[in-house]
Amino acid sequence: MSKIMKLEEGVNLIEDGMTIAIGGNVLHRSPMAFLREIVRQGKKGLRVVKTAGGHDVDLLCAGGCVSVVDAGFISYETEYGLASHYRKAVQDGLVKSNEHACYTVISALRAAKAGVSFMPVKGIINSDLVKVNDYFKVISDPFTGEDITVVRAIEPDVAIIHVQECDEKGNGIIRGPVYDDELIALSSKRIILTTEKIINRPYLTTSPKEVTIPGFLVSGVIPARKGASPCSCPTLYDIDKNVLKSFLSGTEKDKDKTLSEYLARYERADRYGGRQRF
Amino acid sequence: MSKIMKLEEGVNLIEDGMTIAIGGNVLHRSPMAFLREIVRQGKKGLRVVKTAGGHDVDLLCAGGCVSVVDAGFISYETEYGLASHYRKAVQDGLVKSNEHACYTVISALRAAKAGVSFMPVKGIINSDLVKVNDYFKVISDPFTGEDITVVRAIEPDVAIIHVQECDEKGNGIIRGPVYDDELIALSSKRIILTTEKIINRPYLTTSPKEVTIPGFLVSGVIPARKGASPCSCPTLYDIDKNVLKSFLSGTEKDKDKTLSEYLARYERADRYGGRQRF
Amino acid sequence: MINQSSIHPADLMVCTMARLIEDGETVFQGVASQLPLVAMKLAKATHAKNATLLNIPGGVNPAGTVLSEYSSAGWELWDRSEAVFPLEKVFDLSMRGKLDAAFLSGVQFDRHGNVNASVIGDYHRPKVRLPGGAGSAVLIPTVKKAIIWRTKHDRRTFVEKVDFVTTRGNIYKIVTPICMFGYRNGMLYLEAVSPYSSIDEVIANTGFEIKTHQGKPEVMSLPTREEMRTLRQIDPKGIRYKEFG
Amino acid sequence: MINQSSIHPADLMVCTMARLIEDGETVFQGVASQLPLVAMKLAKATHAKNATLLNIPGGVNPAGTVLSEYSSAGWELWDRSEAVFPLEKVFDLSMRGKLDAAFLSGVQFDRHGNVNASVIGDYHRPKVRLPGGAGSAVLIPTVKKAIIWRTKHDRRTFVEKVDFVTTRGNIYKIVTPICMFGYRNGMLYLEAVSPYSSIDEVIANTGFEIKTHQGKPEVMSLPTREEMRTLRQIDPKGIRYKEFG
Repeated sequence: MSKIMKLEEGVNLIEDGMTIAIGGNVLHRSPMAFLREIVRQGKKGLRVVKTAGGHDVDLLCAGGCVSVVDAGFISYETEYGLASHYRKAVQDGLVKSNEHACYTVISALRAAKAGVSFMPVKGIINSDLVKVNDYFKVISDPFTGEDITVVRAIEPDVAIIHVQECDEKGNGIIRGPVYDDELIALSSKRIILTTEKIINRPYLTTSPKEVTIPGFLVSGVIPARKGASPCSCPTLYDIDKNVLKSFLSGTEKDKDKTLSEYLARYERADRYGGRQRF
Repeated sequence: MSKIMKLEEGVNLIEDGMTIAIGGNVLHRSPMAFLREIVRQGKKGLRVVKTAGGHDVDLLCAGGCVSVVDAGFISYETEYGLASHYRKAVQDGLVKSNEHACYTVISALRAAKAGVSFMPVKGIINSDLVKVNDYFKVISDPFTGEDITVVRAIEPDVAIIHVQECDEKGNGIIRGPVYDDELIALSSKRIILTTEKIINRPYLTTSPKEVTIPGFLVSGVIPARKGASPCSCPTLYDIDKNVLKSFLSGTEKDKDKTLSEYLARYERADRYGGRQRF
Repeated sequence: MINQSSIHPADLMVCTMARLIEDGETVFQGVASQLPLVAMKLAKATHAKNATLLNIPGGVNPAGTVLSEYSSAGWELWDRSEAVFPLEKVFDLSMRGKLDAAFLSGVQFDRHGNVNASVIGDYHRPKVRLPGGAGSAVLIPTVKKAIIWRTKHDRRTFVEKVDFVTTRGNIYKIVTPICMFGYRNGMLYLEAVSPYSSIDEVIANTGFEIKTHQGKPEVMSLPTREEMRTLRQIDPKGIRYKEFG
Repeated sequence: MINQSSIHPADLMVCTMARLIEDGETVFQGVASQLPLVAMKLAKATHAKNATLLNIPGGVNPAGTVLSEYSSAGWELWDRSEAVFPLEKVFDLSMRGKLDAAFLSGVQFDRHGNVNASVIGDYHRPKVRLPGGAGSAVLIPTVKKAIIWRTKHDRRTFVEKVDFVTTRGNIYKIVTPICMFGYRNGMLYLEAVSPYSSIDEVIANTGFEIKTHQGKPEVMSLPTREEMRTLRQIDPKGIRYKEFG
């Protein structure tokens, strides 16, 4: 019955070339422990889906794990600047950037959630993104006859979501903003949760409404205390500025060293930290 | 700032011929006080939208207020049998039944919510409902080339939703099942809430997640204690069996008398009951 | 053995329906569905402890013990649940091919597996306007196991040709008080007969020609003692008898 | 009058942006949007008390007083809110024509109101991969008032022709440290100039020919004493200066 697994086991479920959807938004509640283990295990050719990513997508690009990014926005926001590993990988032709409006990522996921291959979307018709990308088409609206853009469904193989609390069956509770995490959960083939805390949830006292991710759809639950760090985890901790700064300060020359130091720094905590409470 | 209004004022906003979406499901949390006032005011030609309706749609049909019903299911479930007023009105050609699968109502509302005129839907292609109704079309899927059904958007003029608690700005809290009420709220042009209780919600102590219907989209808040009766209102009261039985026991001959007695029985409570707490 | 005279057709149907659910499956029950509601609870209490039960209000595996006498879509199926997963999402799940089983009904069925829940007579000017198929028209074609139950088995229900095709095909089983149909190669066939009934009674009450698959139909198994005991715990008020009027 | 030497371009921009919001409007601010975040709070604290403020995490009118120094999409914009209305729904609202105003940005703009937030160089093999337009490509065409802000005003930003059209048209205003553009008949025009700048400076720093509408552009109003006082309360740490590096 219990879906609790080790971080390494969870990451074993990720195969090269898979499409993964990452929970959280920009620097908030990203499943960083899981993504670091993806880099450690040297996964390749991943397609990464997110409305607005930051350090998460940048790290995977730094680790050489990514071949395609479907997103509306990738950056560390204003303070920590641009996602330089992502940028460089795209500019060098190593990563294909499937630029979306954040909403067309949402629409593509909604299509997958509803089991259809496309979703009509307003507004995007004004964008040349429609001309240069094959995941958009313009069709004649079946009822009005007007031109309307449709976006192709994106059904991620795995959604990876970090939550504050979760029971062993996978019923995950997100405190604070949910962002697009419920949507990516419901549109993906499998769901893996990393969680700050494993809770023993008594049915009779908790409102079912508190559960954001229903456990019966979840494949794995990975204890991961501080599993979003150096990103923030609402109600528990803010970003780790020093780590972000040192990660971003690496020059092109000592890029590999910066990355391996970063991974090493978290390795023990990522793999064993969350388990200490069992 | 306050959006609180009297029941009569709220119902004044409903114009003949409008499309109204009704909250709740079968015999649960229907905005009955509001619907009774629609009947009292003699509104005509309404188009009624609901996934699964019961006493609510039946009453409006009994009152002669309806010209079209878009729904997946209309009945009192097993115990109280069929919605005889609705049935008869359809059979007599007075009401047009736009039969949907409950899900195609949902899809049609989702289309309106997203500002597009249609939504692709799987499964329904096997149904002859697609052949006999002009709100379904079969198109060639722009990405796969396969046949896929699309349903035409339904954008209700007004969503009418009964909630357990609401502040004067219209932030409505639904206790227990939400059914499709969030969706109908977000797909309708206007929202009117009837509420068991007006609350003064201190921002600093209530989780924003408890609010089901965001007040900034709400046009009117109507105090309506026992406003769902004789339907149930989760956490507060169950159905009123006697009223339902007497409403349904009226024969064809004394139909008008049964209806007017039913309306009269509630009139004072509907119009003044909710206000006693001001 | 259990005393056979005490077995009501509802008990036989509910047990038969429960056994169609396998352990670990995700199962949905809709509106006006007292028998499926009890059958799902029975399955989860006996052989399918890891099943996930879904319903319209959105309660996942509701732990409450009091069942409504008049509704299978009420609050008690939401309260004390593991999580909330309401109707919208259940539909989406089925559309994606991830719903294992759903209990659905209808008013007329024909040999081709056509289901009518819409009208008797013409669609646009019906003699009888039926409640409508609720989820059937999208769930029957998309769910892995579309289990249909109907407490009436007569020639007005099982007809030569349905008046209207609310949906067609992809039926897993049809359970009635006297038999169970299976569905193969686009045709219904008689899979099992109630021990209280007979092939002749089924033929006499069915408006289309009865076919079997690989010889004689089976005899439906009676409820076990454990199933009956569990049933009485789950449904002490007997809401499973409601549909029998 | 207020001491003019104390007015930072960020203060002028924030006040100008705030004044574009009218009372009662529903307004959205996205990611990497420190100036809009402060402008929206300022508007609501001064002339637009009934405005509804929306953001990515989904807090409706968040009542918190501490703003993040590094993000405009964090928890503090959700906590202590009136209701939850997350990004998905904000987009839907705009698609339906019910979002009054949104603050958006980009990296290049041309006279036709084309906006580039995607790439410098070729789309498929870019010289510079930009972060992307986030919501711009669907919000600018659908929101009633698309308000663009950009803290850089130079010839690399306001160009003769954008490298890529992330979206086009339907611009309400563009606010920069030295001026404000309006948009009419498919063309940007110079609507107002900062009192610390001049038309000549705008011309010198703009890569396309400057047009005006009905004579000379206005002079942008300085922040009032009340606005400055409120600004310091709302944003004591000066996150509005972050974008100026």
